[in-house]
Amino acid sequence: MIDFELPPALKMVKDFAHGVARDTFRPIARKYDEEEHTTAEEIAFMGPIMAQRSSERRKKPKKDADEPKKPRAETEDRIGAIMSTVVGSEEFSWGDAGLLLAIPGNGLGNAAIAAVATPEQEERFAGKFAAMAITEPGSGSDSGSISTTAVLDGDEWVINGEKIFVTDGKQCDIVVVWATVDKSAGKAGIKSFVVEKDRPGVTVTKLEHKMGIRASDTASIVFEDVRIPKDNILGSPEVKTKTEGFKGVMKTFDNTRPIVGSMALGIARAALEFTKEKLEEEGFQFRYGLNKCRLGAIEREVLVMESELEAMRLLIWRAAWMGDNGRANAMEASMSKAKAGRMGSEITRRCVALLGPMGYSREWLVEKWARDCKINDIYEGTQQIQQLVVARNLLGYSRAQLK
Amino acid sequence: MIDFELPPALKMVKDFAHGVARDTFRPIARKYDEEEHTTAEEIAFMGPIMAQRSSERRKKPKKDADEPKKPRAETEDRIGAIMSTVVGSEEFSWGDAGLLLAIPGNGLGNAAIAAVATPEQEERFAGKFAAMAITEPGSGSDSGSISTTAVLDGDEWVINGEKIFVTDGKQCDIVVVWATVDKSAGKAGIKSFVVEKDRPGVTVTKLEHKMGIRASDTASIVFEDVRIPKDNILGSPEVKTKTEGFKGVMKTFDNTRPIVGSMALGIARAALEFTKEKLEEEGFQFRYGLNKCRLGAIEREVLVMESELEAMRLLIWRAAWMGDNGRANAMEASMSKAKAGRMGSEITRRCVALLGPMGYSREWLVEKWARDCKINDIYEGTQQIQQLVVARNLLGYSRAQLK
Amino acid sequence: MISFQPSEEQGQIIDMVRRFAADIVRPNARDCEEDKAIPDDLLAKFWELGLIANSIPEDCGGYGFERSAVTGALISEELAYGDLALALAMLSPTLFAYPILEMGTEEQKKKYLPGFCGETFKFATSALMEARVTFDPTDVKAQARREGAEYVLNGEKCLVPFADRADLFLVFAATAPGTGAPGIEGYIVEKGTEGLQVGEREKYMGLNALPLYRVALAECKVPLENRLGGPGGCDFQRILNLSRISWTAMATGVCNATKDYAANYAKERVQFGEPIASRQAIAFMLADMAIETDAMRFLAWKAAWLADRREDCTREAYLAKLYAGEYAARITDNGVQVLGGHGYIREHPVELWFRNGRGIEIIDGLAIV
Amino acid sequence: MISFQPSEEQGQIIDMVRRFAADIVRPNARDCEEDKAIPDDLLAKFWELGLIANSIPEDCGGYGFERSAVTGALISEELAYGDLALALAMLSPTLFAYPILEMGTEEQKKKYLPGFCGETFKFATSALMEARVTFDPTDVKAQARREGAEYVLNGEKCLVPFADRADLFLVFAATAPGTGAPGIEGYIVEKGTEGLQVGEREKYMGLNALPLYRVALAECKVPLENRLGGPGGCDFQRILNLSRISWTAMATGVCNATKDYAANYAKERVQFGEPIASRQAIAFMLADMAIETDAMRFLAWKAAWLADRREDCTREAYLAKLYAGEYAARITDNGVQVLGGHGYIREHPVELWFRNGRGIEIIDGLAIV
Repeated sequence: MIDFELPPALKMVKDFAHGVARDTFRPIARKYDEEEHTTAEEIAFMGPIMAQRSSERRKKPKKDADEPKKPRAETEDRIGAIMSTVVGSEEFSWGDAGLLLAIPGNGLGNAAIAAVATPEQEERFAGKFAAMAITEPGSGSDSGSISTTAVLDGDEWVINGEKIFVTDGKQCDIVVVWATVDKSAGKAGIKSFVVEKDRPGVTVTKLEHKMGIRASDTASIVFEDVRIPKDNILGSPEVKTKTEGFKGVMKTFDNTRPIVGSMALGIARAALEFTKEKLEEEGFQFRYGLNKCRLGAIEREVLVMESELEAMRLLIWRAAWMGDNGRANAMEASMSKAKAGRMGSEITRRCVALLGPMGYSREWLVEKWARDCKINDIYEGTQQIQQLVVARNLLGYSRAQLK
Repeated sequence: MIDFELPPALKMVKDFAHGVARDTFRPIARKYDEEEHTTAEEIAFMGPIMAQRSSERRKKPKKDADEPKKPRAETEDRIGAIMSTVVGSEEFSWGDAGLLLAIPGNGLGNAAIAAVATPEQEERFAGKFAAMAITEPGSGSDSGSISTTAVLDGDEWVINGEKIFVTDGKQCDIVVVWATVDKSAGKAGIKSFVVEKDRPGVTVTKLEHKMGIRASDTASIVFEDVRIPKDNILGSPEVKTKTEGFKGVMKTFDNTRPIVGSMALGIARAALEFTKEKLEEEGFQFRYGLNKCRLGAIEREVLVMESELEAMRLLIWRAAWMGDNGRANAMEASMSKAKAGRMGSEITRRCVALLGPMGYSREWLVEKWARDCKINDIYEGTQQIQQLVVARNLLGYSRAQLK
Repeated sequence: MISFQPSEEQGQIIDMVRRFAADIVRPNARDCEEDKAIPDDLLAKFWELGLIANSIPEDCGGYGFERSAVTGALISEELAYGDLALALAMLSPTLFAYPILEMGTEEQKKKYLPGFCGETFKFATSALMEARVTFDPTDVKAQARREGAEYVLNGEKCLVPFADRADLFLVFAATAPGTGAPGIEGYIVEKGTEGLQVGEREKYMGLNALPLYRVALAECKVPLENRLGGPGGCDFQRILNLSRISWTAMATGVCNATKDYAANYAKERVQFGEPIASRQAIAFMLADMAIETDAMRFLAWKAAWLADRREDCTREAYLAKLYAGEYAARITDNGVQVLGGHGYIREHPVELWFRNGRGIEIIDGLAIV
Repeated sequence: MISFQPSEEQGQIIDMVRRFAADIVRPNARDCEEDKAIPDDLLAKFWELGLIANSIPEDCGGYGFERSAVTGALISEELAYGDLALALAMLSPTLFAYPILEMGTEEQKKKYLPGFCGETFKFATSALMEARVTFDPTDVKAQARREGAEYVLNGEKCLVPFADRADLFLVFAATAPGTGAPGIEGYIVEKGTEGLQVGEREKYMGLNALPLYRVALAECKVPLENRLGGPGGCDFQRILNLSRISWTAMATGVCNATKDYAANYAKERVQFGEPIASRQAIAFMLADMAIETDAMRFLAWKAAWLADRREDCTREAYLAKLYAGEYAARITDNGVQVLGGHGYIREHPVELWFRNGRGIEIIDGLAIV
């Protein structure tokens, strides 16, 4: 039944995350924005909490994503890991999105491992901070064109290549690396591998100076004849004729895209709440229900943004709910990120302008939120990539039919 | 020198057009919207005036469009036919765009003839109301794919094919028909021909029921073995290896697109002026210079629309000024139409909403202007076609490089 | 427990209304628009679905299922997917029946609701809007004053559906101007009451199938018991909220129809050797349509869900309609754009949806869940 | 006679400034931003162009060419094409010099203008903005009261460029609050005047190369003759208009730079086997950037042209800046978007232009034509 009430367990997640965001993240947000590439010791305590969470989650029986879709009326709604994560991420990002990304054990690599690892792998990599390495200097949106290689040599894979834009690449313990086992097989040859950072041949070559989310590092990593155990591969090593392997890898995105959306949501909400607060201090009101003839210019602007925030959240929740209930949600995940990425940028920029010189000043956090939020329209697939995914699904088009 | 003053001759054009728009067009605008497919006798007097105008223009020495571009400082500014037309069209459209299109002798075909006809042809077709027939049931934006044929048989061309969306197709005397003389030559084979409506084999098969500009008819015309004199072809009959012939035909658009833009401008200006007037009657003010904190919601909306109107006009004027001064202006013509087509729709729709139930009512003309204006974002190349032209020019890309 | 899944019962209703919209509503929409009239047999076919009687208690002659704003939103969307004007016409009896059902006194329910459970379409309506530029539904100029055992109504209303045929009118008027929503009450005016003057049929940009009238109230007297909710009055803000939810849901239907139609057209229309849907400019326009349509739907659901819980949803219903008004205008504009010249011709429904879509931001009332 | 063609002389100035922006401004922009400082030799190189002395009459030591707002807009755009912060820094002496030139008394001109015709960069500035959410330049809170032979200034200013090094300040204050533009006058305050307190350097989202300071005025006394324009005062609205024209022109430069950079990148960046510029989503974004940038430029020209004719251009300058603020934010956002992840990194200038672009809507003053 259509319902928008957070169940008690999720309320707890939300309250906990909000508390951390308010009491821990916000007070140090500016500091780590100014001191890029410094590890925030203040949030180290979150590592064990995150580890315990995911270990608890592991103990619960897992629903097989491939089980046949049940007819509508029979489906029992369940609230799972994705909904819990989007609710938490919104709150954490309300505090500081850069710090959220820097929470030990909360990397995108962890999400990838959680999504496709075997129980043995899950156990082995439990408690590790896992980054995700996909992008290469020559391949951005075109993940299928990567050139990092993995060659099986006896009982070990040998990894060679260069990855850029690795979020938490400096801070992490392990890296989930996308590499091809058979360049001639195209996308079908792409697999993901868990590489421990301390293996010989792994070098962090560069830390990016970024516009925002500066509390989290973004690294370039070179892999030079890095040898890892054979069973560090995630999923099957077999290269299938079609692109199933790659699709499996891409499937991670169906879960991470609503999460990125929720980060945009959390940042935009922070900006809008703060802006309203400051404007209310100046005597402005925000009234619901009036014809626009009777509204002030900025009152109306704020109301429109509130409606957009609600829209963002509902699209994100829908995608998360589908994912948790084992429904194919590639399209809906992209819809939520397309909307949230774009509107997050828009809302934060408008908030900067609404607060005038103070909005532009680094005395307040609004200008930072505008910088932080922009990344959500870019990483994990740009706005344009999300639109492609949505349009292809909508039209029933293949990649060849809609490039 | 950068200058925005209308020279006296253009002020006269403007004042004349505005007078006709106010005194003749506006009072009958609703009538011919309701009575679609009725010829507006009230504007018949405009025919001879238009004919005289273009005959006067013919007498003036023509500047050759192909003469080499002079260096910047040497160029002498001239105000020519295009600027005069865009200034006039804005005013006429302020009165009623449908009636403007229905002015005898003011068809797009007339513009095409004026652009490329020989002096002999100009003389022969002087005073005729010329429509333009390009689109076919299977070809909209893709003008290069038309299938109407022209075959030379002795001293005559034989035309066969079906054209749709012929503006003024019912009311006109002659039709400028795009047809191919050599299907295998692709675009290079496309030429335009002047077909007199009373030739045997010309049949108006259908009049469209349209959303707006209902004072002007839009017809389907079938050409069945229609024979016309050999010298009714516009331009050279030779099929060149490249697409020069087609480019010549397309060049007409460089002149007509700013004109379509000016029609959107005139309609949008009518809507905005009317809306301001009505809101002022209700006690609303529109003040220039205040921070948005101090503005009302609809006050700000109106100011933003005013800035857009100014932007539309300046882009149109620039394209017209370039055309009159013999500069290549395909990109700028498309820029002006892309902007005006889109913003015209946007402004008129907002005006409807600003006036509440009265804006939506057929008692006032605002709802009609919103219907009328939309066509300007579609005909003479849709928004998307304009964007393609702009982007290709900007990037230096061919049609193959940017589809 | 968060869920985006309609209940089994709602699923059945959706399926039924969807079929009805596809088989009956859509095929007749253009003719009704051009004829500026809806044949009675269409209304009768809708009546056979029993959707309104469903929500009316058994002791008032109905089937006694619980009325739900969420279910109402689902029905509104599916009907409007067929056609907005017909959806408004078919649901118009609820303009009178639902406020009575929710807020009427026992006497009012007993007296009026059985009329909505009969075999034939019941013409009943409400009058909220007024023909002025700055009209705001919480600031109506129509006034009601008490005079002895009667209320005396004065004012001018517009956009009153079926005023020519309605037996019952629910007229909204203020006891004093400028008191906002709390000062506005509903008054039941029966056909033929002195001072109730049905004026000319109105002409709008769209919605021409729906007969909309001006209605004047000139010293129109009704007994005290004709005030909606009796001495306690009604919760006008809630009526407005329920109306905004319905409008948002209907906007969703219009937008969804536009998206589907434009997407199918774009896949079939070949230009430059390929379907236009294979061009990013067109494909991304369609993607945006899908995104905004879904968002609009969920905003309606969220507000409706709050309304069903009897929580205040003034903010949510207002924001939903704000969103719907803006995006419905954009989406129906893009529907025409995708079809190009063909979209501008009255042959394709996008032309009609463009005109209908522009009413959504402007109009309040005219529908209720 | 309508023309979009700069004069021959303007063409030469454009060429010169364009070369300067390409050779000197752009290559140093990122370093200045990161170092939060502009080396004096850059300012010196700008000074050698003689652009400011050009406009100053010969009897005040300048070259005596006519000052024109149109020419000023052309210069503003070309410099900002190089970098906005450096453009603002280099042109900052005009914040003081141009109002004196236009509205100063003969004594003020004779006293102050020769200082702008020397061999070295003249540090002079103006103080208009104030650090509040609702700041409006026609509603400044800083006040001036007359006390005998002096004006006494009180208030707090922000965004004062080079306040640390400026010899001369033009401070805008109201004689009474709430009197709008007509009640605001400019006061010349020399460095070292008692009560003129240069506060902390400010930190903003962008424009970090430009040293911006808080400046407080605490019972700061200046002689009567230090009021801009003397007893008649100044035309503050015109100063504001000239500032808005300059901002719009500078926004045009930033947008044009973004468009060019993004277009070149898009042609070189290959994804899925083709340059991303060959995709409509990217190509059309670039087309829109070009359209809006050109529109912005012409809005600046139109207002400047009116200003040069001494016609009231309050409306045109306001609308131009309104347009520039909105579209500069959108275009610089899209500049980052075209570059994707690379646009988010401080290596590419679009990252900087994104941050600078967000100041345009907010800031008034800080530049003048």
